[in-house]
This record gives sequence, C-alpha cells and structure tokens, in this order.
Amino acid sequence: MYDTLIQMLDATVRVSAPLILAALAGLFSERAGIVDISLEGKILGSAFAAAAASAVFGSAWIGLVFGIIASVALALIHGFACITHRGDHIVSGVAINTIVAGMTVTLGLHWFHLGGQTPALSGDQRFLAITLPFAHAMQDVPVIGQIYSNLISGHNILVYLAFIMVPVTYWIVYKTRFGLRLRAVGENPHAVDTAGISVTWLRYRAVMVCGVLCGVAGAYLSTAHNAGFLKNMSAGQGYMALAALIFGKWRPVPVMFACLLFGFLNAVAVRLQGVIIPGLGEVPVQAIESLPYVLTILLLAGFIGKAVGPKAVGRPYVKERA
Amino acid sequence: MNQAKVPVWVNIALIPLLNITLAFVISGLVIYAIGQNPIEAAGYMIYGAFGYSEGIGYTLYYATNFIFTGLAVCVAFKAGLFNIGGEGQAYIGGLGVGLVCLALDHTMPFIVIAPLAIIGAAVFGAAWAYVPAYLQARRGSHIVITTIMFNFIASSLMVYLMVNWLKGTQNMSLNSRTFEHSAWMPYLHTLLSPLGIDIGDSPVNLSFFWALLCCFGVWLLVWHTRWGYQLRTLGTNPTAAKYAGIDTAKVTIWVMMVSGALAGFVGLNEIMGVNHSLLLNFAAGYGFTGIAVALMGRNHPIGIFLAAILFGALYQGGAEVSFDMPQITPDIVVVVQGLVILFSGALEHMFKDRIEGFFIRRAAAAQEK
Amino acid sequence: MINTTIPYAIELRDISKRFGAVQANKDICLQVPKGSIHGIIGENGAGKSTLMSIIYGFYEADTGHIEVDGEIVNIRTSQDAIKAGIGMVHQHFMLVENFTVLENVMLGAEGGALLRKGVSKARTELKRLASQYSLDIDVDAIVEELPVGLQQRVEILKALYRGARILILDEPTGVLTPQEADHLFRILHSLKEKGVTVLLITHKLREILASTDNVSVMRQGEMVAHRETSKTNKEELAELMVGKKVRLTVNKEEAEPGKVVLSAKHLSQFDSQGVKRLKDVSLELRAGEILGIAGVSGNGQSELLNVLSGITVMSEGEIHFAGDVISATVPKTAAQVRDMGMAHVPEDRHKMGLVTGFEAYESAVLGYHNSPVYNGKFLMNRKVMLDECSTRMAAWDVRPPNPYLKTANFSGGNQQKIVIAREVEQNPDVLLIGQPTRGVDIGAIENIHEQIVSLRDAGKAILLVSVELDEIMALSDRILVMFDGAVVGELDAKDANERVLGLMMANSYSDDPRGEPA
Amino acid sequence: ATDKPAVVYDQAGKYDKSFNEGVYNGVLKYEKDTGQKIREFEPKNEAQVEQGLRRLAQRGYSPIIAVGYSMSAATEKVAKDFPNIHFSIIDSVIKLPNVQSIVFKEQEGSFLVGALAAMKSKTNTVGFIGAIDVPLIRKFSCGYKQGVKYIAPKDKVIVNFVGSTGAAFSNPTQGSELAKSQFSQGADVIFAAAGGTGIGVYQAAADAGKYAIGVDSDQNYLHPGVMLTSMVKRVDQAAYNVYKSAAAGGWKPGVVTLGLADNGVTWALDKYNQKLITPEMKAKMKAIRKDIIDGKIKVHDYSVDNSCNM
Ligand SMILES: Nc1ncnc2c1ncn2[C@@H]1O[C@H](COP(=O)(O)OP(=O)(O)OP(=O)(O)O)[C@@H](O)[C@H]1O
Ligand SMILES: Nc1ncnc2c1ncn2[C@@H]1O[C@H](COP(=O)(O)OP(=O)(O)OP(=O)(O)O)[C@@H](O)[C@H]1O
Ligand SMILES: [Mg+2]
Ligand SMILES: [Mg+2]
Repeated sequence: MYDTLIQMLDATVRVSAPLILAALAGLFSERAGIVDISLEGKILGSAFAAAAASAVFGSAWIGLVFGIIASVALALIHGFACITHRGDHIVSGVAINTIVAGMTVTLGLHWFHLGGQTPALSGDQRFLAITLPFAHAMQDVPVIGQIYSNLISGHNILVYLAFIMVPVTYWIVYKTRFGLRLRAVGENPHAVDTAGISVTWLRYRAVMVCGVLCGVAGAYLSTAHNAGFLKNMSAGQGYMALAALIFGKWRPVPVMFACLLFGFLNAVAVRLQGVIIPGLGEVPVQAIESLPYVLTILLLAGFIGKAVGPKAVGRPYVKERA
Repeated sequence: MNQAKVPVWVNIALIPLLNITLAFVISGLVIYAIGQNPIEAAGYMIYGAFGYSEGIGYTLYYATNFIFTGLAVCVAFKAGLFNIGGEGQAYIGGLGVGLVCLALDHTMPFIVIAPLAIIGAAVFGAAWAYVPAYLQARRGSHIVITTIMFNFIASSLMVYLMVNWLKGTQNMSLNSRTFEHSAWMPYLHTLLSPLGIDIGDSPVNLSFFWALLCCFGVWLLVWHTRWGYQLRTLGTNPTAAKYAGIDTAKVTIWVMMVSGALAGFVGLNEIMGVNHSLLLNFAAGYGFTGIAVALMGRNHPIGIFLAAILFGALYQGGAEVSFDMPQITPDIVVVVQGLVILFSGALEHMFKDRIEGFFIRRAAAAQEK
Repeated sequence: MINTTIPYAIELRDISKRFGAVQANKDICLQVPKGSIHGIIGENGAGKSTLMSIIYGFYEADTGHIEVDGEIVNIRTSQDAIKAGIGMVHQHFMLVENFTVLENVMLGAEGGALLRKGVSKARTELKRLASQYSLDIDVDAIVEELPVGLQQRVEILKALYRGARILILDEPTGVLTPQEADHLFRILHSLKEKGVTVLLITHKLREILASTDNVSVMRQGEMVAHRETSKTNKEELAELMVGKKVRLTVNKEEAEPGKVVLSAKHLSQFDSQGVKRLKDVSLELRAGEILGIAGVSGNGQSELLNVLSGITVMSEGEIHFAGDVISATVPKTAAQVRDMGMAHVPEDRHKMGLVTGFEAYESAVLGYHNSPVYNGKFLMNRKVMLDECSTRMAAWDVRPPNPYLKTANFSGGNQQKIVIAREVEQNPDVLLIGQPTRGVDIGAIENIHEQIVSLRDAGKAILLVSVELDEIMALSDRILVMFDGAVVGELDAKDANERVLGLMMANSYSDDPRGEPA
Repeated sequence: ATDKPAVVYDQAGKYDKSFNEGVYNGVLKYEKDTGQKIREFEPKNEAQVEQGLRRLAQRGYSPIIAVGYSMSAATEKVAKDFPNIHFSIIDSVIKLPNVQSIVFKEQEGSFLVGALAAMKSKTNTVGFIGAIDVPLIRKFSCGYKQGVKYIAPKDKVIVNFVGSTGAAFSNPTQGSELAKSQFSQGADVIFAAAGGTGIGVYQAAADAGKYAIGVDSDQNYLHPGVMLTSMVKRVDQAAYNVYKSAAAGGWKPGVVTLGLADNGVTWALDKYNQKLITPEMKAKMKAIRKDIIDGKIKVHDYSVDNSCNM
C-alpha cells in the first residue's frame, strides 16, 4: 500500500513537471496581461526542436537550447500579434497552435523522413534520471527512506528544475522590480505607462520568459520523459496547464499544487483501471479516464471559489481609455 | 467616429485581402522551402475550393460546421463568456441527433424526424453546456476550465456509449447501424437533380440552410431582442447589467445553453447529413476552429459566415492540394490554415491602422481645404 | 503681465494634437511661472485632459514644443516627463488597485532590481513627505480598499516621490468632500511654497478663484483667454468658458412636501467580506421634496442607493414603497423596483449607468429594455428607441445629438445627460440620484439642476446623494448626513451651511455649541 | 479493369509506426518491384475519407485499398456508387460485389505473443496497453490473455487503455506512464497495441530493463534486447497481394481472412530479439502455432460475440 502510494506520487511528479513549467510560463504571460492559449503550441514546438537538435548534435543540452529558442520565437510571434499589433490574444494563440501542429510534422518529414518523428534518442541525447547522494543507502530507512530514494531521488534534472522554478517564480513575481511591474501591467497597464515604464517592452519580456519556460517543458517531453518527438505529443498538456493556472488563481505555489493534483489524479486513474467495485462490477475504463476531469470540476465547484484573473488580461493596451 | 471617414470597401475588402495575401505569401515560402511549387499548389487549392460545383459543395459542407461552432462561440462571447467547449457540445449534440434517428428511422418519415433531430441536437448540446454554465453562474467555477474538462469527458462518454450500447453488430467498425433513408438529411445534389441541376456529388446538405437560418436567428436574437440586449449588456458591463436588474446568473446559463445548442447542430450536418450513422470523432476539431472563426468574423453572423466559408475553402482546397500534389502533405495544409488565422485574425491591425490612418488623414485634409 | 526675464516653469508653444478627425488641441500656447498655481478651465471636451497628457508624455503632440525652465525638452514618453520633473495626477487614477500604497508609489521608481532595499527607502521617504505636507496614509493598505480621497493622496505621493517640481492635477476635486478638497488645496499651497509649480484643471470656479494665481480658459481645443485670478470673477470665467452668459445659482421655490412615498426602516448591509457598510439607516422620502444625502464618499451612500434601488439585497431592515414591503426575506430585484416607479441615476456612469460599448440609443434604454414601449412581440423596436433617443438628445442638449454614436465617444457631461434624461423621462415617483454633476461643466450643471428641481415641483420624491456640498445645499429641502454607514444628522436646508455640514460629515459636530469639534 | 492502383490511409497517417505504415511498406515494396506508382491519399477528417475514395474512383483508380475499420462506412457508400471500381478494405467486412474485405485473425497472433510473454515473465505478471477501449483492440487483448493463460493459467494480466480521443494513438507520455504503473505492479512484459503511444511504452521498458512487445509491423529493431517480439500483422503483404493479384487480373471480391496459417499474422523473430528467445521457447512457440493452425487450440475471437469469455 505504502509502496503503491510512493509509486503514484512518483508518477505524479513525472507527469506534473511539464505542467508546472508550462503553467508557470502561462503565469508570467497572463500576469503581464497576455492570455496564452498557445502554451500547447510552444510545448509542441519546443519538443520538436529539442528532439531534432538533440538527435543531430547528440546532446540533450543542445536540444534544450534549441527547444527554448523555438519556443521563444513562437512567444515573440504571439507578442508581435498581441502587443505590437493589438491582435486578439486567443486568435493568435489558436493560430500558433495550428501552425506548430502542422509545421513540426512538415519539418520532421522533410529532415528525418521518419513520418514526422525524430529519430529515437538515447544516452546523452536524453536527460536521464539522477540518483541523489545516499539514495541507495537510505533505501531501507523506514518511511523517509522510501520517500527520499524513490520519490525525491531518481528524476531527471528538468524535473528538479521545474520544482525549483516554483520558489524562483514566487521570488521573481513578488520580490523583484520586474515582478512588481509584471503584476502591475496585467492589472492596469495605464498605471505602468504613466509611471514611465514601457508597457510594450515589459510585456515582451514577460512573453519571452513564458517562452523559455515552455521551451523547457517541451524539451522535457521529448528528451527526458520520452525519447524522441512524435506528432501532437503534447496531447493537450498546454490546455491542462492553462486550467491549472486558473485553478491556482495565477499564483505560483497554488498553481504548482493544481498541477500536482492533475498529475496525481492521472496517476490514480491509471491505477484504478480495471478495478472491480463490489456490487457494481468492473467500472468502465472510460469512467476512470474521466475521473480526473470530474474531480477537478467538483473541487473547483466545491472549494476554490471564484477565480479572478489579472484585470487587464486579454485586453490590448491602447493609450486612450476605453 | 473614426470609422466614418474610412470608405467601407477599405475595411471589408482591401484590408482582409491584404491580410490573406500575406498569409498566402508566407505559406508559399514554406511550400517553396520544402521544394514544391507554391503557385501550382495555390492553383489546386483555389480550384479545389471554388473551381467546380462539387468542390464548392465540399467547401459549403465544411463551412456549415464552422458556422455552427463559430456562432456558438460568438453568442457566448457576446455575453462575456469564453466557451472553449464547442468541441464536446458538438460531439454530444451529434449523439442527440443519432439517438433520435436510431429511434425513429424505421417508423417515422423525414418530416417528423428532421425537427426532432434538430431538437435532439439542441437539447443534448445545451445540456452539455448547462453544467459548466451552472457552475460558472452559481459557483464561480471558471468556464474555461470546466469546458476544457467537459470536452475530455464527452470523448470518454461517447466511446463508452458507442462500444457498449450503440455499436452496430455487423463488424469491427465503431459505427452505429446506418440509418434508414427517412433519417437522412437530403443532399443538395439530390434535391436539385430533379430540377435538372447537376452540382456533383458533394456532402453539402440541407443543414447548410439551417446554418444560414441560425446566422439570421443569432443576429436577431443577439441584436434585436431584449434577451440579446441583456446578454450584450452582461458581456460589456456586468455592473451595468446588475444595475439594469438583469438576472446575470440566469442569462449566463441560458446563453451557454444556446451556445451549446448551436455547437450541437454540427451533429446534424455530420451525423444526419453525411455519415448517416453515429460514430466517433466526427467533431474533429470543428469546435476549436470555431473560436478562430468567431473571432475572425468579429463576432458577427455575417463575419462568421464569411470566415466559415474561408475555413471551408481551406479545408476543401487543402484536401485537393494534397490529393493532386502528394508531397504537399495534410500537415502543410494545416500550416497554411494557421498562417491564415494568424495574419487575417491576430494580425488584422497590422495594415488596418496604417491604411485607416491614411484615409482619415486624407479625409481630414480634404475637409480643411 | 508676466515678467519675461524669469524662465517659466513650463511653457507650451503651438501645441496641436489631432485624434482622427477631431482636433483636440490647436496651436496652444501657455506660460506657467515657477512656483505658481495655474488653473485651466473649459467645457467638457475642450481639450484640457489631452493637453495635460501631452505635457506628461502620455500622448505625443503633432506639432509644437514644450520648454521646462526655459529649455526645450523632448517629451515623448512619461519617462521623459518624469525626468523633466513633471508629475501628474490623472482624472481617472492610474493606480494598480490590488497593490498596496507602497507598491503603487514604488512602481517605476523601485530603486534597484530587488524590491527589498527600495522598500525601506520608500517607507522613510513617504514618512518624510507625509509629515512635510500632511499627506498621512497607511502605506500598507490595499489601494482599492481606500476611499477615493486617499487614493488621490497616493497619486500625489507618487508624483512627489519621483521628485516632481511641476505637478499636474486633472479634475482632482471631483470626488472629494469640501474638507478633503480644502486639505488638498492646503497641500498644494505648501507645495507652492516649496517652489513646486501646480497646473490645476477643474470645473469648479470657486476653487479656481480661491486657490490659483493665474487661470487659462480653453474652448473647443483652443486657448481662448488668460487671466490673473485676482483680476477676474466667476461670471467672466463662466462666460469665457461657455461662450455665453451662465446663471450660477439654482432658482427654486419653497418645497411643498406631500405624503411619504418611500420609507426605509433600519436598513443594514454587509459586504462580501462581512463588513457592515450600512448601519441601521432609516429615512422617509416625501413627494415633492428633495432629500439630500451629504457625506464623504465611501460612508455608505453607495450601499444605500444600491439597497434602495434593489441592486443589492439588504441584510436587515425593510423598505416600504408603492404599497409593498421589501425586505431581506422578500427582496425585489432592480427591475421590479424600477417597475414600481423608482428611477435611479447611479453614482458612477461608466461602471453602472451606461454600457460604453453600446450605441447611444441602446444605452438610453438600459434598465427599461423590457418595457413594452421598446418591444414588439419578439423583437425590440429600434425605430421607437432611435426616435425617442433623438428627441431626448435634442431636449437635453446632448452633443453631438447622434443616437448612433458609441456611448464611449461622448464626453462625461454628455454621457451624464443621457443617463439623467433616461431616468427622469420615465416620470418616476421616486428618483434616486447619485453625484449628478460629477465632472460635468458648468453649462451642463445648470441644465441638470433645473431639471431636478422641476421634477420635484411636479410632485416627485427625490433622493440626492452628492459629495458636493454646494450642490446639496442648493438643491435639497432636507439634508441627511451619513458617516461610517449610519445617518449621523438631519438638517433642514435652511439651517445648513458648509461648516456645519462639513463637521457633521466628519462626525465631529455636536449640538452643544461649546463642544464644537469633538 | 485498367490497373491504376491507389490507397487511402486512415487518419493516423501512413507514418503511424504500425498499422498504416505496414500498408505503406507494402506499397513501397510493390512500387520498387514493379516500378509502378501507387496513388496515395491521407485524409485529415471523416469527410475527406469519403472524398478521397470518391475522387480516386472518379478518376478510375482501381483497385483502391481502404486502410482500417474506420473507413468502412465511407467505402461502402462509394463502392455502391462505383460498381466498376474494385475496393479492398482492411480490417472490416463489406458485402458488396466489388469489395474485397481483408480481415486478420489478430487473436491468433496475440495468442502467440501472449504465450511468449508468459514464458518470459519471471514475475508471473504481464501487461497489455491498448489505445482506446474499442472492439478491435479488445480482440488483441482477448487473444493475448488466452495465450498467457495457456502457458500459465495463474498469471496475472494487467490491462490498461490510454484514452478516448484520437490522441490516444500518439501519446507516448501517457504510454510510458501506463507502462511504469504496470511495471510497478509487477509486470515485466508489456504488449502495446496503441500505435505511436507504443513508443512510450517501449521506451519505458527500455529504461526499466523490462520487456515489451510491438504490434502490427515488426518493431523489434526499435529497442534490441528490450523488444521481446512483435505481433506482426502482415498488412504489407496483404496490400502487396491486392495490387499483385489485380495486376494479374486475379482480384476477387469477398472476405479474405488471414491468420497464422496464411502467415497473415505471426510473431517476429529476427536478429534483434534472437538473444531473448531460448531454443525451448522457440520450440514451444512452434508447437503452439501448429496447434492453432491445426485447430487443436481454439482461440476465441472477441468480435464473434463481443465478449472474452474463454
Ligand atoms: N483618445 C482619444 N481618441 C480620440 N479623440 C479623443 C481622444 N481623447 C480626446 N479626444 C478628443 O479630444 C477632445 C478633447 O478631449 P479632452 O479629454 O482633452 O477634453 P477635456 O477638456 O479634458 O474634457 P473634460 O472636461 O470632459 O475632461 C474631445 O472632444 C475628443 O473629441
Ligand atoms: N476612444 C475615444 N474615441 C473618440 N473620442 C473619445 C474617445 N475617448 C474619449 N473621447 C472623447 O474625449 C472627450 C472627453 O472624454 P472624457 O471621457 O475624457 O470626458 P470626461 O468628462 O473627462 O469624463 P468623466 O467626466 O467621466 O471623467 C469626449 O468628447 C469623447 O468624445
Ligand atoms: Mg478631461
Ligand atoms: Mg471630465
């Protein structure tokens, strides 16, 4: 039982890591007032670029760099549309998601002739699990031994990065000048502008940070959690990250917990498949699959209350007031 | 005030044309980059979408779906709600249509089935939107999250129902049995051929006219009824809505249900119009694309109709290109679609501000003289 | 008139600015001596705010240039303006509402990449400013929880914190009580003594005459006159502004109160945080009288209006109106209350009274959209709505009289006329009216006041909420004063004067003549 | 009819690493062998399936191979409209005079790999991961279970499905999570019938040092030493044969059922997994195969009664 729990939590950590990265990415963007439905596209684009570069150059780190570059480039397109040209944030996001979905496969086919996939990655082309010091030694210590050696140790570096990014994000958002301005520009860009700060440049920086984090999330998918790129492999994670962002009310720590919750519910659903409930017989697998979504909705309706986003989110900044 | 000085044709023709052109130029570069001839591709694309009656039929058939989902997004958006759940609502709406057809096709004529199927689509689509709407209105649950979740749940529900209850017996295929002809939405070509008009075999069917009717209906409903007045007030200024004594929760719920019903009509076109049986995955992203359609159409039925035709043409033209130029894979067509959304949707202001500014300045200069 | 050898604190030369087809500013020249308070007046839409926004670098002028201390400065962004020592308090506050005072003040002047160092510096500096100019404030309070008067104080602190030597205030007193306004002017004077130059936009000629050294008048985008304040008077300024003679007092007969049409008993209201905002308020409103509610804004007046009009449900108490009893257990919606014959001009036209995205004729039926007059069997009758709107626009002198124009594109004064016309023309038994002339120029004020009085004379009951004591005193027949959610005093209009009311509003008045300030 | 061969893949596309790709390989081989170009079409949605078939038929292509059960409704419709065109549909049965239906006895192949899994398993627990819980996949899992039980009646078979949307076929992340979950429950061999999702399953097996079984095409090469075998469904052969027989004028309508006997399904043994298979295992497999072909072992077909009661 305890073992199972540890394993489920372990799975939770693995599945949540990219969600956390992407949700924090969304946090930077939306705190600055830019709605980002293109998290999905950025993850996918970065997953492709990272896997492709890693396959070509033989290093996961180079892959990561390329993943980030690709994702930031997409973020800049989003910024160009939403910030510079006051375009609709959602339309821009849908556009980016669509372009990436097609472009990754097109380029993949063109470059690798593997039906849009990248070659399978191995060895240095991937981020492999890291065993933390004393993990083996601790193995047999009751309770915490398991937690340390099986749950905390044995993940790849990007997982640790994802979790470290939570306090880092908190610190940036609440303790730095950039964070103060970031929060301000999503609430009232006019106030930022009249304070002598460029709204445009500030928002661009925010979407670039968003791009970097999505880049890491994408690289995680294709070079850490998996070993190569497969078309549409982001499989809706960007949308789940967005949901987690709203769930966590645009605050770093609650957002992390929302991601962990999604990850955990997923792990639970995986375990529950095929379970036979006395009296009811086997629960249909589809019911189990929906469980995470249903539970999320119930939690949302029961406890979370109203989620109010940054006031100016989604609204293009025009100097004259509306 | 500004708009008054800009000739109408600039806004409705020149600027959209420039945007689309730019989208196609960039698409051309992409196609060129992978070693194909963009001019040839464009030729196939345009010919495929508009060049002959059957192609036009396909364009209209796709457009039908986009009109429904676009209107669904639009109605909710006008009330300040972002209905990202069109996909699931369309799916479940189709279930409603399918159930009506399966239940009645042996016993009832088309005249009876058609209105019941419309009601079925509307009721099921609306029901699927009701829960998120209720939770938003009464519990403050964010509608974006709940509708995303409901999309997933709809897929699971449909697989469950199809596999365990609705699957036809004949083979592995996950279709229900094929409906009797009484439950087929007539194709336009079958309707027109007795009149001696041959428009080729395309799936465009009566649902297209229902979509047009819905455009008109939405226009009336949103802009010309007090209910529409209330929802627009809610969408633009919720405080004013309270002041005006509008029951915002009630309006929210009803708006979402209308939105869900509209999305549900996709089922009419797909299930009753084309597939003639209940099956999986027929919603195929129409719900999501509806978001782009609605926003590109400026959330107005006429705009949505035009945007839907554009997307219908992209789908159909795209299929034709990959048919005739196999190196142009469907994925490239997806890229082209994305670029069109980007340039004529998200970057619509890129030329607009400059061009409008030019005309305003010219008008002002003329005035001064 | 002014010694030309001393450089001006700020000098504008031939500033022009065009928005699309609108020439908002045309060849504006202005000279403001150092260390003076300079007033700028003009009708709604005259171009005052635009001009100030240009000085502050928020808009860029099409032509012309700006000199500060005799030197041409190139102000293209607010940052340039701040560097040139210019600070601005905007008409609509530029505050991040869910930030603390401290965070708002620091925004843009954080003093380093990390906040920590800047925070302690800002605290000391704010303390110093607070004592120097008596600008006391709790720096850790969340801005949206502060009353407007204090929010404005934050704006001033923001400017001073950045070392502004030229301070622009755009309609600063629109939302203040007389005491708060007095306090503001005291602050402005002490700023002036420290050598700060103040540019002040206001619609209140009284304030111009009392506090400024010079005054400039704008009309339709142009500077039409400059005067030394000591050498002009209300009447002249009003005429310069509007271009015609303006009557500045309200003519009204003695009231003839009839029977009680509305009585509220022990109304209380808790907000969503559970704070009691309205405390046991009882009042009676008679036909043919204007009952004024005086009070510093944020003392329960808004809650009172909302409860009376059915927008929010009271937590305790009941209202007797039109033969019905409305209570927490038997509430009535705003729509029902309206049907029973109550009209309501809300305090905030942008947030409540109008839908700025609608065309004017649509905003003109807000709240009455269900009325059979505007509705056919299924559809709304646009023709009726348009015709009626045009008629009303003509009757109320709404400019431009175009029912198709977007509501947002009317100036504040004209928007207000649309709202008041809508409510008054319903011929209600009871009219609740909040801040009827906030931000409205004097020409329009005259019109609005006349309408309110004539409605009373027609036997209607009017509840007037205003923070303008002049307005309360000029219009009311009876005055209630609210403080901290409760009614703290009632006066006959004849007994009211500014001092008494002001003290009651601060809850420091006692009937005992010796114990004056409590 | 004139010989203008064509193929319409299903929506997973011809590079799905399993089923469609199998057909694609057959197409490639035929093109290479004969030098004749085969017209291919990849639809993006339901409507384009029918559109593609119809367009090919109009232009006189014949025979046209329709790949996958999801195309049966469309194929039936188009085939009725073009009685002179020959259609071959894979994985579905359509009773029309111009349609050839090619179905496979997946249960037999699955039985074989199930038996092998049971022989290899040291934990007496094996896993199955399917993309979506639909009858075709159940046919795989049912055969697999029978194979396992045949060798080791007490062995546990853990069955998981990926999801209910099309993404279930291309979600390696979820595939790897499901695999890890099964490993942690004791499984040491997993058979994945889940298209591209399988890639995640195999990777997880490689990372965990366990075994996986590929599907449709021979996937042993993906992870030598990890891939225990693949349940090969010779769609490539089937497609090749359709074109070849058509070229020779021997194309015939009706149902073609391909099982172990016809080498339509089989288990893959090649240089990549040689080392994993002991001679005894190999011999046993041979025997089982023979018994199935001879009818000594009856493998229950899920699709007969929509149940897996063995
Ligand atoms: N952002 C804008 N876009 C277009 N036109 C504008 C804009 N701002 C102002 N204008 C135009 O400039 C004119 C001057 O507006 P401004 O806001 O400066 O008036 P004001 O004198 O401040 O009025 P008020 O007394 O109501 O505050 C207006 O009549 C309007 O037509
Ligand atoms: N976006 C805009 N486009 C065109 N004109 C505008 C716009 N915004 C404001 N204006 C114009 O600016 C002028 C002043 O408007 P503004 O809202 O500043 O009035 P105001 O009296 O200052 O409002 P308030 O009293 O509510 O503060 C109006 O004449 C209006 O027509
Ligand atoms: Mg102004
Ligand atoms: Mg004003």
